[in-house]
Formats: sequence, structure tokens, C-alpha cells
Amino acid sequence: MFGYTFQWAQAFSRLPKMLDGALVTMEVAVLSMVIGIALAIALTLMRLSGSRALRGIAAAWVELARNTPALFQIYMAHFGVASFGIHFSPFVSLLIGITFNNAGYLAENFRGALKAIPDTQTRAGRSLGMTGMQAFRHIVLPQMLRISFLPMTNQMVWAVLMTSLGVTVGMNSDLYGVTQDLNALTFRTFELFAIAAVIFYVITKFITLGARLMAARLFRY
Amino acid sequence: DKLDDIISSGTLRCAVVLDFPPMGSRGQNNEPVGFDVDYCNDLAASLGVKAEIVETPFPERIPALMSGRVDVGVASTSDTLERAKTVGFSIPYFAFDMAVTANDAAGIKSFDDMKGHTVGATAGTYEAIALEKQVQAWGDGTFRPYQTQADVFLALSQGQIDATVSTSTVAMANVKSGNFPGISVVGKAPFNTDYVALFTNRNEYGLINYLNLFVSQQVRTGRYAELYEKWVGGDVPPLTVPNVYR
Amino acid sequence: MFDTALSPADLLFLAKGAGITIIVTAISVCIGTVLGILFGVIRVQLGPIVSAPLTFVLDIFRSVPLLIQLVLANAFFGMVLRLHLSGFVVACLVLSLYTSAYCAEIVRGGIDAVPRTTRRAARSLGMTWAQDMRHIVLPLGTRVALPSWLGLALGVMKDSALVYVVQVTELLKSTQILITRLQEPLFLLMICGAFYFLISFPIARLGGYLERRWSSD
Amino acid sequence: MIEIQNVRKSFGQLEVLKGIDLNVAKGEVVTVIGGSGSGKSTLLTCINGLEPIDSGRIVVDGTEVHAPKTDVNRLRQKIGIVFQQWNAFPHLTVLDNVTLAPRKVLGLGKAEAEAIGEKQLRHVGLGDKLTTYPSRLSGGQQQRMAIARALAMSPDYMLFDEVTSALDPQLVGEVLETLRMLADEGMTMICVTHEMSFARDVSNRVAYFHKGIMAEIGPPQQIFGDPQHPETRQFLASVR
Amino acid sequence: MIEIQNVRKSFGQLEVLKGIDLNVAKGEVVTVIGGSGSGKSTLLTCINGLEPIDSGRIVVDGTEVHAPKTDVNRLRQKIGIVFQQWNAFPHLTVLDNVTLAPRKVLGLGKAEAEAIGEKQLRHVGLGDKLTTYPSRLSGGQQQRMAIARALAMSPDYMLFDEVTSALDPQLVGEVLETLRMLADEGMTMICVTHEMSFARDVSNRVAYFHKGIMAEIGPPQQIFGDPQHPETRQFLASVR
Ligand SMILES: Nc1ncnc2c1ncn2[C@@H]1O[C@H](COP(=O)(O)OP(=O)(O)OP(=O)(O)O)[C@@H](O)[C@H]1O
Ligand SMILES: Nc1ncnc2c1ncn2[C@@H]1O[C@H](COP(=O)(O)OP(=O)(O)OP(=O)(O)O)[C@@H](O)[C@H]1O
Ligand SMILES: [Mg+2]
Ligand SMILES: [Mg+2]
Repeated sequence: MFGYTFQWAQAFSRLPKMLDGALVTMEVAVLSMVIGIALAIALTLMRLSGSRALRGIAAAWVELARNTPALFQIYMAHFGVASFGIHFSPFVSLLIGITFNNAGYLAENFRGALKAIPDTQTRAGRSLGMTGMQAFRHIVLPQMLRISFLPMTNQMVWAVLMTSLGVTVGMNSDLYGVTQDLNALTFRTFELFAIAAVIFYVITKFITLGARLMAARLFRY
Repeated sequence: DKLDDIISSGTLRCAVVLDFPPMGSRGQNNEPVGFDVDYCNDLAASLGVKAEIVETPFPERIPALMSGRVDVGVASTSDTLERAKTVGFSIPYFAFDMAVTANDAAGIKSFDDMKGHTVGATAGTYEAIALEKQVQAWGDGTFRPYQTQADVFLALSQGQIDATVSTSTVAMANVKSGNFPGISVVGKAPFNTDYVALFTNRNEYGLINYLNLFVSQQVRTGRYAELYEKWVGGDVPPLTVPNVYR
Repeated sequence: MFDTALSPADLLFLAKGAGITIIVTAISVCIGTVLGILFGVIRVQLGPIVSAPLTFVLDIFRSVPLLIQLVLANAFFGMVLRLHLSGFVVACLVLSLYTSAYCAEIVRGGIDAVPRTTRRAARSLGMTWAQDMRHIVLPLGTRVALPSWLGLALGVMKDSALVYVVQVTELLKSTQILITRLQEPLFLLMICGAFYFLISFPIARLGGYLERRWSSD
Repeated sequence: MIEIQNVRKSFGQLEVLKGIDLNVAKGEVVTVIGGSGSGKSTLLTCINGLEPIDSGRIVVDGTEVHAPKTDVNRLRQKIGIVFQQWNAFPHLTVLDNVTLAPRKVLGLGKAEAEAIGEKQLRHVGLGDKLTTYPSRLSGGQQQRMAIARALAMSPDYMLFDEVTSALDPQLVGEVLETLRMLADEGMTMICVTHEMSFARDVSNRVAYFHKGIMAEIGPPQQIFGDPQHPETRQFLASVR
Repeated sequence: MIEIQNVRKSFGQLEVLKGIDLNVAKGEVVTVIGGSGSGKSTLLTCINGLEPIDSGRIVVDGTEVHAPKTDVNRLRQKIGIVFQQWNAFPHLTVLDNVTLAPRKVLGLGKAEAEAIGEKQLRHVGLGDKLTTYPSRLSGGQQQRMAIARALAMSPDYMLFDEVTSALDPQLVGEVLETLRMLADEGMTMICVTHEMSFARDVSNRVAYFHKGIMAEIGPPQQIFGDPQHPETRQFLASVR
């Protein structure tokens, strides 16, 4: 029934290259999560702060990140800001785009998580002589991260999937970029992208599994 | 066969790349224009059918054909052997020389000056594949493939990349357009002439045969030279490869 | 900097792109929701073990980049099956299944949120399974599911930016086309972003509002 | 008439009903007492076909409940059941809670269903709560609403499963009063309860369940005055 | 010494403290009783500066709590407080709950902080729960942990806000025992409580709050034996 001859062997011979690409994909995803979480915490604090300006900046960030496509954000990070003479390499542009997106979504999650932590926790910390910052850092934050753990896992999966958008800003070392380059050489579109899909699937499964193991270790209470 | 199908359906659907001036681009009202567009219209006229231009980015040309979304590719496609394993090519209908275009600020004066710089080209094209190989051979500098020719020149004029290799026609057209201040064509790239061909399904011999004759007729009737003058200008490049048949 | 060559015709061109974005989204969300409800109900009804194959397939749609799904579907229908599908159809097809995979999860959550005992009470009154679903589970589950569903619809709207790979000229692609001609990337991108924001923000706010309202009772 | 013949039922390994035999005649009130986990609730849900059984048979007015060809939805219309947890439909008003099934299952018109619903709600003392939402009702009122909801289907039998045990003590009385009223009106009822005085005063027969077995059944005077089985004695001593 | 001088405090329209005067000397145990909403909790949170006051002053060991230049974090180190709701930090083990503040606020090393923490936990009878998480503790154990946590900062004063009222009756005793022990050791304490026998047995003075006013204060024998105010009499009658 197929009017197409599959040439899997030819596609499989490129597997090592694709696995190298998968490493770059992971690198971008992990970095974007680490920085994204840090930024999201900062955004959360800004949204709680007394300063109108800080609250406004944080709110604008969160709304922009959540209400425009990730592809748009990445494209903007590369071609948009270049209008100001600021140039980022494709890697950095992609990283900025995904991180911006991660931080926005996570900040919204953190806000929800904070609601679930009673005020009395902060009060208890403050009455032991902790500063507001200490109480946040040692008492609120760990609980917030626990409540947000599942959404963070999902975000991590999305970060991995979003790396595929790097090609639009000239990225060709990540898994999608490598696959596309190989496709240009050989035109074995179906086989190559099917292999890439499987690699992506395996990566996301590793992440969810890893997250589960990590949660079991981290959150024993 | 397909040739009959096209004639009886009354429409010829051509895959054309529309961010590849002067071969294909968009006019004032965002309508398709360019050498390839006219070429497709001529082909349709010769078949006595209506032409339909289907915009396809470079990486999507072959899938568009394979998926039956287009009948013929008139899309500046290099006729490599690797690709001929998948699709059927006509004889060349156009030939490109490769030119180096650089951002004036980068101080690049020739192909070899590109060594050590960040350079780019359109992903999936003949020149991109060749240039990436060259950058690897130099062992210095960075290569960036962009999704479209437009993104390459945008990046070049923004200074995100210092130079690009593209077909000389594209380079001239873009520099002349005035859309990209601060870039100029600085020389030729020492790549082989890039012969591009029409393509269709590998097993459609009747149609391929027709395409071959059509290309030949375009040259014989002077239409090829006419279109060349209209869209590119200057010396008309020969479409025959010296010292071999076809 | 905003001294622009953008003409009314170009704005119309962008608006047309936005229209395509909305149409692709609307079709995909409609079909995806119907399928999602179907898949979600099947999963709840059959239990985790029997429905494992379905769960696995749906999981794939959530674990592979949409870009790859689109490229693969395009290659599969076209190159392998040689079906003559337009890019628009492929885009809607893939996005519909993609939506249904997420929607099935939401539906499952909504059904699980209806207490078993309440459903038992309905069945004891002689209601059929379908009547129970229609009159008890649907209204109660919707309160739980609707905010997430709105979020999903918006997500699909944003993800539809990727259908450019199958030659559908939606909003972002239209912007890129104009950038090619006008060479004002920042300005055009800002207009594009504003379009997205205008579509998305009110609906996102509505979702937040519903969530707050319904979670309080 | 409800006829239960040698019914057995297991959940996985656990045998919950180990051969139950019980006939309940028209107009009779049978109270079921017994320790937690003895299978009382399970028996009730088997009677109206919410749970399948492993062997034996249950026949209601000549229809075998678990026969494959039986239309259980039809059958359930004549067997009302009220559970321990108030299972109000939270998205419907009190009146709509009561009229939903008559309209959708019996196919009554809105006006007709509402007339019936109002009558039943008045009957259980909720005539002034028609347009209220269940969340505004007390637990006792919710239970009475659940009873009215079941009655609105004009059932021939009513099954009650510890309808008072999730209630605050001061609300128990009003619900028991409603049950008593139903019994006086001649409704055929099986009541699982921990309220011994209710069992004594209202029922024609009391059945004592112990670990899936109906250890003893008889008139209340006998069961409470002269229990035959040592377990019955022990159980009665513990609840008193 | 804690000196409270004419303290007033409102939440919006509601005046919660209407001019309170109270001195608590070193080593004294003052019990505060009074109806719900009379301002007892508010007073305690004002003393350690968790709430601002509207007028008057509170001076602890010569430092005015609400003066702008006062380092409240410093001050709070010497005023321990334990609330009605167990505020265990759920993500930390019992020992970490207790050592967190010594390490982060006092800057002690891990070993030193743990030595102190262990000592205090042993003191309140939780020496065997060090590596447990609070969710595994009973309410009474959580309250004792909270006390140990406050004690680990070596406070000079301890404030207790109805530390037993959210506990099951059988757990109240163990917590009161701990308070009694602290009082015996000479800790200066203000205890808000509803446990009259504790107030009578342990405290040097008992203060009765009524609607934001300290209606009466005196030795327990006088307050319980011969209350001067009609409200005090009424309140004592109602709680007995
Ligand atoms: N759906 C179920 N799946 C598995 N086990 C069940 C299920 N329903 C009931 N059981 C078990 O069957 C046994 C009998 O339960 P049942 O509810 O009939 O007891 P009961 O006599 O009503 O007790 P109680 O007085 O506590 O309501 C119990 O051990 C219970 O755990
Ligand atoms: N943060 C706050 N905002 C507004 N009102 C408050 C706040 N905290 C307390 N109140 C109000 O102040 C009044 C006194 O409260 P407080 O907690 O001091 O009373 P209490 O004597 O401790 O009562 P209880 O015995 O119930 O604990 C109450 O009416 C209470 O509602
Ligand atoms: Mg039961
Ligand atoms: Mg209080």
C-alpha cells in the first residue's frame, strides 16, 4: 500500500549525530529550567513586593510569556532585539526565549502554590527572629517548590520540546536542528524525524521518571 | 499518468520558494512574483492549463511534491545525486554562481576572508551544505543555517552574521533592493556552478520528458533570455555542462 | 522608529494571518475536544489497564515536539500514503489529535472530581449511564475542567504558530513575510505579539476568573 | 416482595456475603443491624443491582435483579435507596434534585414533575426550601431531601443505609421521624441502622448480620429481649 | 521585664485593644483569660512586634518594641512565642525545625545548633523523634516541638497563645505539663489559656480581658475566689 520505500538503515547510520544533538537539547532545557526557576522566584517576590514598578514589571513578564507563542518569544529574542544592536547567538537566543517562557509560567504556578501555604508559617518564622527574607528562603520557598513540583516537571518536558524551535533562529546543533540538516542532505524526511520523535519521547519519559524518583527522595514528609 | 492528470484537471500546481528573490518573492500586494513564478506560468500555458503557485520553504519542497500537494517543483532545486534517489529531475533550467555577501562592518573582502567569522546560509540549500563543510575545514568560525533566505539577509544586515554565500542572483537582488543597508557583494565563492532543475515524481517519465523538452524550448524561443533580462539582467549563463552529454 | 512603510493592505494581510490562526485553532479545538471527551471517558470507563494502549498513544502526542508531529504527519500522509491533503488539513488533523491528548487528561480529571457516591445516587434513581453522564457528571465535571480547558485552547492557539512548516500562512508566518519585504522586524513583531495578546489575554483572564469563582464553592 | 436466596458476594479475596437468605413481604419493615464490615451496605447495593453478585439470586416482584435480560434502570425505579453520605446533586436546587429523575427517567413533564417533587418535599418537611441549593441545607435536611428524591419516583420499596450515622446528634431525630412516618404509611422498607430504639419501635423484624452471615432474624422483642446467638448478645451489649 | 503602657490597637474600625497596661516582672507567670475576640492574641503579637500598635508603648528589657530604630528580629530572639495552631515547618525534620532559627538567626554551626536542639527536644520529651517529620507527630507532640523550637533560641520570655485549645482532650495534659515545668524553672511567661486549673495552679497573676480592656488582674486566689467585676464572675461561671 505504501508508495514509499523506507530506508531505515541510511537513517540509522546518522543516529550518533542525532544523539549528540539530544545532548545539546538537554543542555538547553536544563539551563533554561535552572535559570527559569531562579527568575520565577524573583518574579514571585517582585509580585509580592510593595513596589508598584516591580509588581508591574513582573506582571507584564508573566502575561507576555503566557499570552504569546513560544516561537514568537524565541524569534523576538533573536531578530527582534537585534534591532537595538544586541546580538545573541542562536544558542543564547533559544535559551533566552525558553527561559523567558519558563519563568513566566513557573511564576504563575508559584503564585498558586503560595496561596496553599498558610500565613502562620511566615509568622512562626518571623517570631523566631528571622527576617522576612530568611522566613521566605527557609520556610516558604521549600514548601512552595514542593507544591509546584509536578508543574515544574511538566515545564521541564515542555522546555525539551521547545528546543525544537531553535531552528528558526539558526540553531542546528540541537536534536531538531541536526535532524533537519540531515534531512536536507538525504531527503529521508519520514525516517529521520521518526527517529527524532522516538528520542524526544525517551527523553521526556526519563524526565518524568527521574522527577518521580527525585520527589520520593526530596519530599519525605 | 500525471501529465494527463494535469491536463485533464486544468490546473498545474507548482512549488515555488517565495523568499528567494529574484527567483521568487512577494510583490507590493504580497502576491507571488519572480523568475520561477513566470516560468511556472509559461509551463502551464504550454500545457493549456491554469497555474497555481504553492509557496514552499526550501526544506519543504520535496515533502510538498511527495504529498501530492504540488505537481512540479519550479523552486531553484539543485539536482544532486542524493536527491535524485527520491525525486526525478529535468535537465537544468537555470544555473547559479555563488557569491559572497558581507556586512560592510565585518571587513570581509573575499571568500577566504570569511575564515574565523560567523557566517550563514539558508538551511537545506546547496550553498549551505557546501559552506558548512568549508567552515569545518577551516576549523575556525561558526556556521548558522537559517530557515529562509530572508532570515539570512535579515541576520546579515543586523550584523548577527558577518557574511553569507548565496546564489549571485539572490545576492545582487537583495543588495539592490535597498532593504538591507550596509551589505555588499564582495566576491565569488569557489563552489561549482549550481545547476538547478525542475522536478517531479521519480517515475513520471512522461512528465519528465515533457519538462526536458519545455526547458529546451524556453531556451530556443529566447523566452529564457527574456525572463533572465527581466528578473536578473546581465550575461545569460549557459545551461549546458561542458564536456558531457546532457 | 515607528515611521513605517506598513500599508493598510499589509495590516489586512496580517489580519488575514490572524484569521487563519483563529480558524485553525477553532477547528482543532472543536475536533480535539470532542475526541478528548471520547478518549477521556473511554479511559475512565475501561480503567487504566485496558485503556493502556490508548493512554500510550495519547502520551506520544504530549511527548514529541509539535513541529516534529507536523513534519512527520506531512511526510507520512504525503510521501508514504500519497494522500493529497492540503497543509491546512494536515495542520488541523495534527493539532486536533494534539489537543485531544491534553483534553483527555482534563476530562479524566473532571470526571474523577465527581464523587462516586453522587453518581451512585443518580444510578439508584434509575438513571441510565448516559443520563448520569449528561445530568450529573457533565455539569459537575465542567466546573473543574473548564478553566483548564480554556488554558488548553489558548495553548493550542499559540502552538498553531508552528503550522508554518506545512505551508499554512498563519499570523507569525505572515509577519515573517512582511519582515522580508519591509525590513522592520521589531515593529512588525510587536504588532504580531499584540495580535496574539489581544486574542489570548481576555480568554486567559476569563479562565482565571472562572477558576476563582468555582473553586470557592 | 423481595426474595433473597443464598446470595454470595466477594470483593477480590474478601467474601463479604456468605449465603444470605431473606424474604421481605409487602408492607414489612426489616431492620438490619450488625458490626462494621459485616456486609449490610453491600447487601442493599446488591438488591438494587448496583453491585453484581457471585451466586444465588435476588428477585423483586418476580423479576430477577441480576438476570442479564433485566432492565435494571427500570427495576431501580421501584426500589428507592438512600445512603449514609448525603448525595445531593450540588449543582441543582432542592426541587430540581427531586424532579430530575422523574423528568428524565419517567419522562414526566416539568409541571407534573414539580407537582410531585413539591408534594414529596412538603411531606418530608422541606416545603419552604424548594429553590435553595443543597449546600445551604443542614445534614438532616439533605438526608430528608434525599428521601424525598427517592420517593418522587413512587417506589414500592425503600432501602435505607445508616441514613443518620453521619449526622450531628441533634439532627438524627428529624430524619428518624421521617422514616417512622413512611413506615406508618405502609412502605416496604429495609433499614440498616445503628439506632436500636428505632429498630425496636418501628420494625416488624430485625436481622443481625455478622461477618457476611445473617446470624439471627426475628421480631424486635425476641432479638432485643432474648437474643439466641452469643454474637448478637455481645453486639447488643456493646451498642447499648 | 515587659512593660505595657496604655496600648491601643484597631483593625480598621474595630478597636481590639483599648488601652492596656500591664507589667510582667522577671520570673513571673501571668495568665490571661477572657472571652473569644477580647484581644488576648492580639496583645501577644503586639508584644513581640508581629503587629504594629496605634498608641501607647511596649518596652521589653528597656527596648521599646515599636520604636522605628528597634531591630525587631533581634528583639524577637529573646521573646519566644507559641501559637494555638501547630506551626510546624512540614518540610523539615523535628530536629531541623528546632535548629533552623539558631543556625540562620544566631549563626550557630550545625553541630552546636543540633546539640542545643537535641537538648531542648529531650527537655520536652521528644528526644526519640529527632529525625521524624512533623506530620508523623500528634498535635500534642507538635505543640511540644513548637515549644522546644522557641526555647532553642534561649529566650528570656515566653508567650503562649492557647497552646492547648486545638488539641484532643487526652493530649492537653502533656503540653500543660511542659508549661508547668518551664514555670518551675523560672521562665518569665505570659500564657493565654482556657485551662482554668492551669491558671489557678501555675500563675502568679491572672488577668481577665473583656472586649479589649483588661477588666481585672490579681493573684489567682483572688480572681477565682473573689472576682470583683460582674463580667469576670459571669465568664468564670460559663467556663466552669
Ligand atoms: N467496592 C468495594 N471494594 C472492595 N471492598 C469493598 C467494597 N465495598 C465494601 N467492601 C468491603 O466489604 C466489606 C463489607 O462492607 P460493607 O460496606 O457491606 O459493610 P457494612 O456492614 O455496611 O459496614 P459499615 O457498618 O461500616 O457500613 C468491608 O470489609 C469493606 O471493606
Ligand atoms: N489581622 C486581623 N485583621 C482584622 N481583624 C482581626 C485580625 N486579627 C484579629 N482580628 C479581630 O480582632 C478581634 C480580637 O482578636 P483576638 O485574636 O486578639 O481575640 P482573642 O481574645 O485571642 O480571641 P480567641 O479566644 O478567639 O482567640 C477579633 O474580633 C478578631 O476578629
Ligand atoms: Mg455500610
Ligand atoms: Mg486568640
